[in-house]
Amino acid sequence: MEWLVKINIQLKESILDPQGQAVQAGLNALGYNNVSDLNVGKYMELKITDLTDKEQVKEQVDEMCRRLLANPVIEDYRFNIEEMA
Amino acid sequence: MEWLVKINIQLKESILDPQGQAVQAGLNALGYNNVSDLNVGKYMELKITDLTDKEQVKEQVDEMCRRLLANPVIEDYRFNIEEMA
Amino acid sequence: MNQTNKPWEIEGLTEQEYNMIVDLLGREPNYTELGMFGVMWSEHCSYKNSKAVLRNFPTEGEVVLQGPGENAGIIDIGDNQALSFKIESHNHPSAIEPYQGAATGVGGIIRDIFTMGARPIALLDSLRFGFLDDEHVKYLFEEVVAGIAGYGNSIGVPTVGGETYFSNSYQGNPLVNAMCVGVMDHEDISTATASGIGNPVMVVGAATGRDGIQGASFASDELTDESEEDRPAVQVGDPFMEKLLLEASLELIKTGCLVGIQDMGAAGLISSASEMASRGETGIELDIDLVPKREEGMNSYEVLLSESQERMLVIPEAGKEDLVEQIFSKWDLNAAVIGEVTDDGMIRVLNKGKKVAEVPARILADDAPEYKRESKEPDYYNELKSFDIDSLFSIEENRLTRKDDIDYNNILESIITSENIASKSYIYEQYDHMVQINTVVLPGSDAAVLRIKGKDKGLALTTDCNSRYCYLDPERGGEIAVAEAARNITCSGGRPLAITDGLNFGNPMKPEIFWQFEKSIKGISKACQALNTPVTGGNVSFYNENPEGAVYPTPIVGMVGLLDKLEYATDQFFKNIGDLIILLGKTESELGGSQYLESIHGHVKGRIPELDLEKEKKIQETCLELIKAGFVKSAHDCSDGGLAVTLFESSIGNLKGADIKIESNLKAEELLFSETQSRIVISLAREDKEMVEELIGDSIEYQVIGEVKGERLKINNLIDIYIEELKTKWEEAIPLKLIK
Amino acid sequence: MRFGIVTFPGSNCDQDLRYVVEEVFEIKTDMIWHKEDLENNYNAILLPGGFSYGDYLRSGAIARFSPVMDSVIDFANQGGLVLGICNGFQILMEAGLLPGAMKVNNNLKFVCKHVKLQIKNNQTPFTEKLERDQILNIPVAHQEGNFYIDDRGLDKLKVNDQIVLKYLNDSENPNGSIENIAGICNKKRNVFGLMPHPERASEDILSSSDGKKIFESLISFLKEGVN
Ligand SMILES: Nc1ncnc2c1ncn2[C@@H]1O[C@H](COP(=O)(O)OP(=O)(O)O)[C@@H](O)[C@H]1O
Ligand SMILES: [Mg+2]
Repeated sequence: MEWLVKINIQLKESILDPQGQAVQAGLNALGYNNVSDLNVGKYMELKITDLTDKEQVKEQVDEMCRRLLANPVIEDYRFNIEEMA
Repeated sequence: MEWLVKINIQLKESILDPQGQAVQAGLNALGYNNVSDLNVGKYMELKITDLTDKEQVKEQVDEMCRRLLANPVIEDYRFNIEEMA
Repeated sequence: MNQTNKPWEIEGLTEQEYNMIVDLLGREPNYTELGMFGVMWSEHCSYKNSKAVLRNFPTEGEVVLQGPGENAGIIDIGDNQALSFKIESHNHPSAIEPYQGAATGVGGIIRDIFTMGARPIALLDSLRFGFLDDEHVKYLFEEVVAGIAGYGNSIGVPTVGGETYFSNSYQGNPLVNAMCVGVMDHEDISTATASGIGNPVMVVGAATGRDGIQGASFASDELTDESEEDRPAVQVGDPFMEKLLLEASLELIKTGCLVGIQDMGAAGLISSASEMASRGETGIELDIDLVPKREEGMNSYEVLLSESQERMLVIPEAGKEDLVEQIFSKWDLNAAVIGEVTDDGMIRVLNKGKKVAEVPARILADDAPEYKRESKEPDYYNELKSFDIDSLFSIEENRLTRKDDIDYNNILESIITSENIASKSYIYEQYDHMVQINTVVLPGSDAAVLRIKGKDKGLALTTDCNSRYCYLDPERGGEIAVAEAARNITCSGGRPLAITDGLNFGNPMKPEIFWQFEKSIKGISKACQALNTPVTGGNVSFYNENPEGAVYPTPIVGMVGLLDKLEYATDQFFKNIGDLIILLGKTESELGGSQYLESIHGHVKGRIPELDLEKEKKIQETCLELIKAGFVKSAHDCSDGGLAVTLFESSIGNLKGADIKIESNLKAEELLFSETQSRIVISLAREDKEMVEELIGDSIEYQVIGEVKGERLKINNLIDIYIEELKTKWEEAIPLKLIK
Repeated sequence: MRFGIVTFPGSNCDQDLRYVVEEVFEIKTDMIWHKEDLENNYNAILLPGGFSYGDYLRSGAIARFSPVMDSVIDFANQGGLVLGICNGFQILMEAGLLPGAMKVNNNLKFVCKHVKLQIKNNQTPFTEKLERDQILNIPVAHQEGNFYIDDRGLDKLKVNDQIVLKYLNDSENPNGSIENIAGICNKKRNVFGLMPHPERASEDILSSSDGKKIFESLISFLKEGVN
C-alpha cells in the first residue's frame, strides 16, 4: 500500500518568528493592512510504501518528525496521512 | 469577521527540489527506506479581518500569493480559508 | 507563442542558416538534430555575431598559458602555479527568476574554473539595475544579491569584490555577471578535449531533468512581456551538490587518469560533447538510455539540451571507469558511462538502440556562420558629446555664489548618498568574503587582495566598467574600464597581469548597438595593448533590451594582478594623523559624464574624460614603485565622483579626516567632482616626503594637497564635514531605499 | 598532541581550521571523513563551519546523523574536548551536546563581518588564556545564528555559567540571539560551540588575530593537563 503523508512544521507559538514578521510587514506595506498573526513554517509531502497498517505509518512518521524533520526545542509538527489510490 | 487562512506553497513539479532530495536522502540513511517523493515547501498561516464575504477573502489571498507570498515562476500555491469563531 | 510551419524558426535559426545546415549535412536534419543546431548555432554558444570583432583582442603575452577557446583562461603566476579566471553573464535568467538566475550563474562560472583543474578561491560580481525607487527593481536587487550569496557562501568560495551600478537603462533588464578565480599547479591544468578512441564518456554529478531547455537560445533573444510566460523551465541551483562535485572533480583530476573534462553549462550535454569532440578532432557516441534522469519520459531532444546544473562530462582513460565511480561515490555522487570516443568525427546519439542523431561534431561546434553586422554611429553620440556643461553654471554666477550660496557640503552629501557611490556593504556583508582565510584586503577598498597560502605573494582582483562613459563614448569608455581596473590593482600593491571581459550589449542586429560593441572592443584592446594585460577569455551577452530600449553598453573588465610580496598589500584608508596626502596626476576640467552631473543635474551627457595611456602607465608605475619602497600608507584611485569623493572614501575606513588645500584655477565643481583619469591619492609619513619626491622625480605631475587630520574632511573653503556623520548616511543610503 | 577535524559533506571551513591548527599552532591534525569513526586518540575534536548537507531542512540537522557523530558523542561524554564553530556549533546543538537551537537571523539575511565580542566565562578549556569581560574582534558568517533557548534553559545556562561568549551589545549582535549570546559550553565545560570564526582571526595578516587566544587556551589546557 502507498501512503501520502503531509507534514507541517512550525515554530512553537511562544517563539518569535522573524520570517513571519518580515512577510507580514511586507504584506502590510503592500496595503494589506487587514492581515495579522502571520507565521511561516515548513510543509513537506512524502510517500511511504511497504506498510499496510495506518497506525504503523503514523508511528513511523511521528518518529521521523521527532528524530529529524522537526527540532523539538523550537518547533511543533503535525501531520496527515492519506491512503493513495 | 475574522478569517483563518492557511497557505501551502510548493515548487512546481518539474523544478528541482534540492532540499527535498537532501532530506529524503537523510531519512533513507536513517533507515527509513520506504520513504520517497519527498518535497519541501512553505506553509503560512495568517488572519484576515475586516472582510465579510468569503469570496473577497479568497480574492485578496490569491492576489497576495501572486504578488508576494509565492514566486509564480517556480512555485505553485493553494490555500484554504476558514471562518473563525 | 509563435505559430510557424518553418521548423528552424522554433529553434531560433534563419532560413539561410537552415539551408547551410542542409548543405553541410547533405540532407535535412531530423527534429533532434535541428534542436542540436538550434542551440549550438545560437549566439550564446557560437558567438556568430561577435567572433569576428573579438579577434581584435590582444590575447598573447608572456604570462598567458591558455587564451580564449577553453572554458577559462589560464595565466602563469610563478612557483609552478597558475591562475584560471573568467567572467560569465546570467542576465536573462536573473530577470525572470532573480534568485535562481544569479545563483546558477555563480554555479556555472565556478564549474568553468574547476573544470580547468583549478581550485576556486574567489568570486566577484558585477551587477547593474534600474534605480531603487521602483518596487520591482528592489525585488530584483534583493533577490540577485541573495542568490549570489546563497550559492557562493554555501559552496565556500568567498565573494571578495565586484561592483554595482544603477541606471534607468537597466530597468527590467538587470545585468548579473560573475567572475571566478582559481589556482592550480601547472601539472593539474586540464582541458576539455575528447581523445583516445574507445575511451569512455561519463556524465557525473546531478541527474538530468527538464531544466532550462533551450536556455541558450533564450539568452539570444530580447526580453519581451511574454518572456515570463514562454520561458523554459527555470534552473534551480544546488550549491551543496556542486560543492561535492567540486571536491570529487579535483580529486579525480589529481589522479591523472583524465583525458578531458568539461562542465555542462548552456546547451548541456550536446554542447559539451560536441565541443570536446571537435577540439579533439574525434567523435562521440552517446546512448540516451544511459544518462541518469530525474524525470520520466524524457526524449532525446530533452536529454541532449537540458541545462540541469551541477553536471560534468568526463573522459577517463579506458579501464579507469571504476576509479571514477569510486571517487564519486565517496562523495555520494552519480557517475555513469554514457558513451565513448570514436574516430569518425560524428556526434552519434542512440536511444533505445535506435540512432536518433548523427552529425559531425565540427559542424555543430565550429561551423556556425560568422556575421559581420552593420555598424552605424548613433545620432545621440555627437549630440550628447557636445553638451555645454558651462551652461549649467555661468561663470559670473559661480563667482558670486562660490563662497556663500552654494553649499558644497550638501552637494557632496547628495553624491555620496546616490546609489552609485553609496556604500555597498549592504551587499558584500551578505557574501561570505573571508572563507578560505585568504582575504587580506577585504571588500570596500579598490581591489581585493588575497594571499596565496605557503607563498609570500598575493593576488589583487577587481572588476570595472563605467557604463555611463561607455554610452557616451564606447571606445574611450572601454579604454577607461581597463585603465581603471589596472589602477585599482596598482593601488592595492599588485602588478596588473591579464583580463577577462564580460561584454553586455543590446541587440547586435541594430547597427547602433553593433557600433557600440565594435568601439568598446577597440578601446579595450588598445588599453590592454598599452598596459600589457592580455585578454584571456570572456563572455558576450547580447539582446539586453527591454521595451524601452537597450542597456548602456557595459563591457565589464575583470582584472587580476600579482603582488610580488604580500607586504605590498595596501588599502585605501588613511592611517595616521599627520600623514601627508599627495595627489598623483592632475585634475582637469572634466565633468562630462560624471557622477556629479547625474546626481546633481540629472544629466548623462558631455565629453567624457580624456585618457592618455602613456601617462596612465607612468602614474601606475610610480605608485607601485612607491608602494614597493614601503612609503605608501594608503592609495586610492580617483574616479567616480572625483577628488572629493575619493578623499571621503579614504577618510571613512579609520574615521580619519583630512585637511586639504589645493591651489587651482578650476571652478569649485570641477576641482571637487571632475573625473579626470590617471589620478591616485596616496598618504605617507611626513618624514618620508623628501625620499618620495626624489623617487617620483619629474616622471609625473603630483601635488602635496594636505594632511590626515582630525575627524573632519575639509577641502579649501568649500567642504567641511564631520566624517562619522556622513559615513553613517553613506552606509545607510542603500538600505534606506530598500525599505518598503 | 593531535586534533581531529571532521569533514561533513558541505563543510567548507574544515581546511581553514586545519591550516590554522597545523601552520599557526603546529599541532598535528587528521581530517576525519564523516562516514568514518574516530580512530586515533585525539586530544580534541573540532567541528568546522560550512553548510553541511547544504544546511537543508535546518543547519546541522542532517549532519547530526552522520556516522561519525556517534563516536563524537561518545568522545564528548567521556570528557573529550569538542569545539564546534558556526555550523559545528549548530551540529552540536542538534546532537544534544549543547542546549538550545538556532533560528534564522532576525533580518533573514546572511551576515559576514567582524563583530565585537566579550568573554563571559574564562574558566573553560577554551578561554582560560582570556580575561573575563575581555573584548575580542572576530568575524561571523552565518544566516542561522539567532540563538534561542527557553527561559528555564536560559536560567540553567546562567546558573552553571555556561554562557562563554556574548556579542558586546545589541548593536554588535548580528542576528538577534537571546541575551546577545554568541557561544556556550556544556555543564562539564568540555564542549564549546560558538558562532564567530576564531580561525578567521588567527594570523596577523588577516584583519584581526583575536581568535588565536581560543586555540592557545585549548592547547595550553591540554599541555598542562598532560603535565
Ligand atoms: N568577450 C570575450 N572575449 C574574449 N574571449 C571570449 C569572449 N567571449 C567569449 N570568449 C571566449 O569564447 C569561448 C567560449 O565562451 P563561452 O561560450 O562563454 O564558454 P562557455 O561554454 O563556458 O559558456 C571561451 O573560451 C571564451 O573565453
Ligand atoms: Mg564552459
